[in-house]
Amino acid sequence: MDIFGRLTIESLPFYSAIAASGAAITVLGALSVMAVITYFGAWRLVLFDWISSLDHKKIGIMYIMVALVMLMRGFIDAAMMRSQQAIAFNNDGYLPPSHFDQIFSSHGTIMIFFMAMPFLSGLANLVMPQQIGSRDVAFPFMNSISLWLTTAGAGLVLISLVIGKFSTAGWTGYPPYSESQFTPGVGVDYWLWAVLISGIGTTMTGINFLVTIIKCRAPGMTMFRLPLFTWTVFVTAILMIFAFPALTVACSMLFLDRTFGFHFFTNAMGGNMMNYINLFWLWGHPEVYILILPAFGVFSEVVAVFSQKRLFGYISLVLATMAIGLLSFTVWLHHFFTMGSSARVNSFFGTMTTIIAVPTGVKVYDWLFTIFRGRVIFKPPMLFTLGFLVTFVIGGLSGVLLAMPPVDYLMHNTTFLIAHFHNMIIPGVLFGYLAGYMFWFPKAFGFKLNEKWGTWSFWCWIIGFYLAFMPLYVLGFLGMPRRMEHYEIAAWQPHLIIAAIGAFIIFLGIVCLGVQLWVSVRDRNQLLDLSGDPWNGRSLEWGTSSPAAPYNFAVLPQVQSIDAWWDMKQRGVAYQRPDKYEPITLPKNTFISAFIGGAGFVFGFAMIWYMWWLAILCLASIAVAIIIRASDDDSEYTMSADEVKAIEDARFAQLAKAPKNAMEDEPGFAGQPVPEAT
Amino acid sequence: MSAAADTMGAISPHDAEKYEEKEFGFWLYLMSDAVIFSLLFATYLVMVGNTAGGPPGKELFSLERAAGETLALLLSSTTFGFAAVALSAADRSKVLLWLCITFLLGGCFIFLEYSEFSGMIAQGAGPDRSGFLSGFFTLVGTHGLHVSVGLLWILVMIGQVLFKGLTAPVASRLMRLGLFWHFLDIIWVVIFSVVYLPGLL
Amino acid sequence: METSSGIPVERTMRPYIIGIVAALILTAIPFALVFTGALPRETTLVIIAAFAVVQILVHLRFFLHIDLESTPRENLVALAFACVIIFLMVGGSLWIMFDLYHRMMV
Amino acid sequence: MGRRFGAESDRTVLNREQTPSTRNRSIEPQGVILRQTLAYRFKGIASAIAAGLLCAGCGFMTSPVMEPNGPITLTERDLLFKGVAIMMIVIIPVWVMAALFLWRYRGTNRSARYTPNLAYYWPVEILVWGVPAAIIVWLGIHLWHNTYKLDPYSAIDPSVEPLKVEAIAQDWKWLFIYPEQNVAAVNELVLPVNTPVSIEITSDTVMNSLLIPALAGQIYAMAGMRTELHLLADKPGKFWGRNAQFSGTGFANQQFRVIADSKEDFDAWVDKAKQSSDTLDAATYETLAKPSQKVPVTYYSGVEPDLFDKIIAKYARNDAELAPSTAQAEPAE
Repeated sequence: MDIFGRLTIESLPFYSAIAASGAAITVLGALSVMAVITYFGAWRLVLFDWISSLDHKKIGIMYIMVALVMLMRGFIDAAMMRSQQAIAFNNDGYLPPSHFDQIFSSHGTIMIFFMAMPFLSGLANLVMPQQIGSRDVAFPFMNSISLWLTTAGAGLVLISLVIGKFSTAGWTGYPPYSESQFTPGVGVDYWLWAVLISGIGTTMTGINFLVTIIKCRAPGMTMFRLPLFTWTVFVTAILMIFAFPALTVACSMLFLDRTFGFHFFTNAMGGNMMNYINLFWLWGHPEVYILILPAFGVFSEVVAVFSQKRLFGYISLVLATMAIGLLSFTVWLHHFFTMGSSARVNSFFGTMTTIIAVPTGVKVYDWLFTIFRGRVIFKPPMLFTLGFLVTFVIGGLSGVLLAMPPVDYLMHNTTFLIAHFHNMIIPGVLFGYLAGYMFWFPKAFGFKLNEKWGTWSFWCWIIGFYLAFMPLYVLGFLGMPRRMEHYEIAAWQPHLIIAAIGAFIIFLGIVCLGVQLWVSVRDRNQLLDLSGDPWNGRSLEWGTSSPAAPYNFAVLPQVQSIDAWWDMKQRGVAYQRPDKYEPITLPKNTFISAFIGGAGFVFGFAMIWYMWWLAILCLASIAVAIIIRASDDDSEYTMSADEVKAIEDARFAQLAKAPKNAMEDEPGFAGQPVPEAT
Repeated sequence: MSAAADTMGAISPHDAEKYEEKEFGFWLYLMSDAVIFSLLFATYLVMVGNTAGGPPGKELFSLERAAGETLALLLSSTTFGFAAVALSAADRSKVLLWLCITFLLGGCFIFLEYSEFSGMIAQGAGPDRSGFLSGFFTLVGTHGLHVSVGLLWILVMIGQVLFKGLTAPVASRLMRLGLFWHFLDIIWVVIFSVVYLPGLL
Repeated sequence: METSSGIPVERTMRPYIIGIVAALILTAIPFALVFTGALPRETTLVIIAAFAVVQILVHLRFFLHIDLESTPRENLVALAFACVIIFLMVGGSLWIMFDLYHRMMV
Repeated sequence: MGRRFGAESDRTVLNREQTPSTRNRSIEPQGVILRQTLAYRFKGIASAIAAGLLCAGCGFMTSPVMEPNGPITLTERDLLFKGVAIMMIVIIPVWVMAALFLWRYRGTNRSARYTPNLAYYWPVEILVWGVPAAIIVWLGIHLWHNTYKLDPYSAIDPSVEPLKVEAIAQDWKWLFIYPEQNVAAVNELVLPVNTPVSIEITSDTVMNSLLIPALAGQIYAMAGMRTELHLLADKPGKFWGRNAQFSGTGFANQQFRVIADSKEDFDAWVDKAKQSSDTLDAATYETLAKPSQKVPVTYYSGVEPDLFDKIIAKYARNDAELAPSTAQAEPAE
């Protein structure tokens, strides 16, 4: 058997200028990152402090770095599609169909699997353990494996730019088109293995978060004193555990079809393509709730802190989140009303879909009533939340319309549907994560992000969104389908030109984000968060230092009410120092998890290119690594009491220099909680 | 405290909590695996009629071999139970004995399944012959794969018990292996009740 | 597996003996029905299904030691939720797929 | 912003009801700037939406969905408008409340009431759960009723014998067979006005979706399966239909012409098709089925009998489907 399988020199992207430049950018990007690390002589730091770290905070930060890199890559795909469609009236534009199809497939796959999923895993990793008063997640080693498997999946998508092509079957990969009969190349295999490998990582993340929230809460932190963000991560973890197996089953069957000639979804020989669509969306709908729920959690935290009020209707919000947790498994057929199900089946799933809109409606009103009688401070996280509140309801409207089968018959697969789910994902998911990014950035790095550029970024994002996607709603009425690289109907072009302008403004929004990061790192000494509580926060994560100590809390906090940190400030027990520190056991750093991730990447690459010997070698090495780790019983070290004391002393010295309250300079500031005992 | 606790030394509350978390985490993994198998069953039921001119289940399955496989897996589940009994009695040699017997029974199950698969493929009724056969091979094959991983895990545990003795981490891993092994036997009950018996009616 | 403290609590032979005997009986009867073909097809299928469910409960009770008192509460909740989700997924999938079969393949 | 605002003692105690503190006066210049930014902010959002919708208006009227040629799309469009109207009950209050609360309760407006611990008020809970639930019940009734009425499989007018058309999706073109008239056409669908049409659809390649926005909603075309679509053109006109489900490199070109005209013109068209020299027998069908794009409209005078069923039988799943003739002998379910 050829040692390189089906990998040949033709797999390199020299067939077109655009493909070659895409490959060049990817390779240069990777090399420049390595050059920067070498320039700063930071290889020891990167390898021994970050890549081998099992600290949930560092893993969270690395997840968000993956997400932001992939956001840029995914946006380049979007910009290419918008510009192609803007000029493609009666001409073929600058992208041939074979390339355009790769771009819309990689855009969808990257944005869902390698931008949104890592972003929410990163935020949850960074914040949730601190919010529940825990020292770490339940399974730090598995947490690191999840990170590196997700990174391996992202790596496969990026490598597909340089070696071979990516899938042209869309981010859903519907058969029979994605079968080897119609797409014989490596494209769909790249998509399959990127999704399968990162899917395994996500299932493990779900198990990790669920066990952490149930088993590792601080004393007194009952389930109904959890901050809302932790509740949404709790339900998201449940959805991850029970939904991702459906994706694993669907993709594994498609892999068996393509590679070993099975007949699950083929046209002939007894295949049933409809079963793939059923299995895919069995995962697909819970997946979109996995994406949106953590964003709802961020909005709940941000709205309460920047309205300087308790969150309104906490119980309603928790019940609504749990209701979505269950109902999200009962609606998946609304993704294929048009396949031909009977009226009884279509109307059942249509009705269930309208029912699931109720909890989300309740949440929007609860956030509005949190603003009611508050003192609103318009910081960038709050701006993103307000932009979300105003814009998301349009997406909710189009969602409920599409929930009605007869309307879906008309609007399915058109740009109306594209506008609907982008209306859910950009103002909903992405604004939520950007708000979380700017809200918890000080907690991760110790200094705040520049607010002027944050505000500019928000305005570019929201105006860009409206200009880019409102025309698409209109195009849906004009009957324009999705995934069209050229068209002959003149009435469509004006709207597509506006959409391209909107995409450019969104590009400016991304530039503002980059400038904001650059400016903030440059002026970090003016933006320092010395107290660990830069926003006069309410939940427990604001009780740790910024950046938080490896063990988060030297002494586990005794929680007595909801909004635990606000309550501790109110009771005057906020920054108390214990008389004696205890030694703390923490997980040791290890390279095994990074090795498993790397081996997963090479295994995926080998399976794609049918290098069977390499695939078997990788599997064996992963098995050996797991057995070695499973037999190693002393994977923890104990930080001595005086080491803890040294870290805490430094923290309290920094605290002494901090202003009474970081928000007191704000014009809208409504005062700090002061002990009632006076 | 049972005799087992003494040989493992005092369990600190931190460690006890950790093993509880590990067991609950493994239980959640089993739930997600149950979802995978349930969807494989649903796919099998959808595909069972799609023989595409190829041989249906009736011609391919053999009741005797299915009975043999069921017996092997059922007995191995029981012998693993006896290993757990020996573990709680902290009797190392008995634990090793029963683990080996469980391994042999599991191996016998895998051998029977391997011969069944190779027989069918030799007959030209491989997974690439029809949708029904793809569904059958994937469902029963995935279960077979899980049993093989379980056998490898048993070997690793035999090694750990030999070299480390019945320490708390080893005992905790044995407990999780027990969960996994019994779970696989439950899946096999559903497999013969959905695939073999209705197929041979 | 009541390992609330990480140490295996008492394990006796009794539950395993009861379990194996019950399981053997609950397996032998359906196999015999299929072997002899004594009963009509439909009743045999119903019996196979019923015995399978009973045997699963036997396995859960005697081999996995799942019972309402000693098993940690979250294990039970997770198991119940998994059953609901599997019912929704498998039941929904079969309903959809056979409805589609009658709509377009017959 | 280095200047400190208000003396230390000024700090009001939060948990007691907020008295209008002296802070307000000392930051007056700041308040003005803030009011301007707020005004600017709302102008920004308003201008973006207006720009989006304004230019939308010009293309709006010629859209097949807004100006349908058939009762099916008309009913589906009206259901959409009904849905929008119903949902406005929930959505307009969100915009109004958002604007109102942001303006009234902005941090610098000290005259507004400030109740930091307001976290539960049962009338709001009832309203917030009840009103959406009521709307959903109302929407659910509409949905249920219309889904049964607009089921693509249900005949528009059972008393009238519909015109039978068989649509076959191929790699990047559509083939329409008129079994009763024994003619076929590629990339052109001609329909008599005011006559119910029953289209049976299958695919000879990947999954496609037959969408004619002006006449009816879409339905998938899948190999080895037969789906149905019932529609009716109540006004003569020329419009387009296409495949809406991505099917490969030629997907963008998979558009066909739809002509609805009077009964006489339809018969004239059938006669014109009958004069065509080629007939659609198995061989010509095989060459036609090969991947091709932008295929010009071609007519076929004769069509091989049961060609549609033979195409489906190519992808038979089990013995029942293998021999189509025996399949028809079975009583239709």
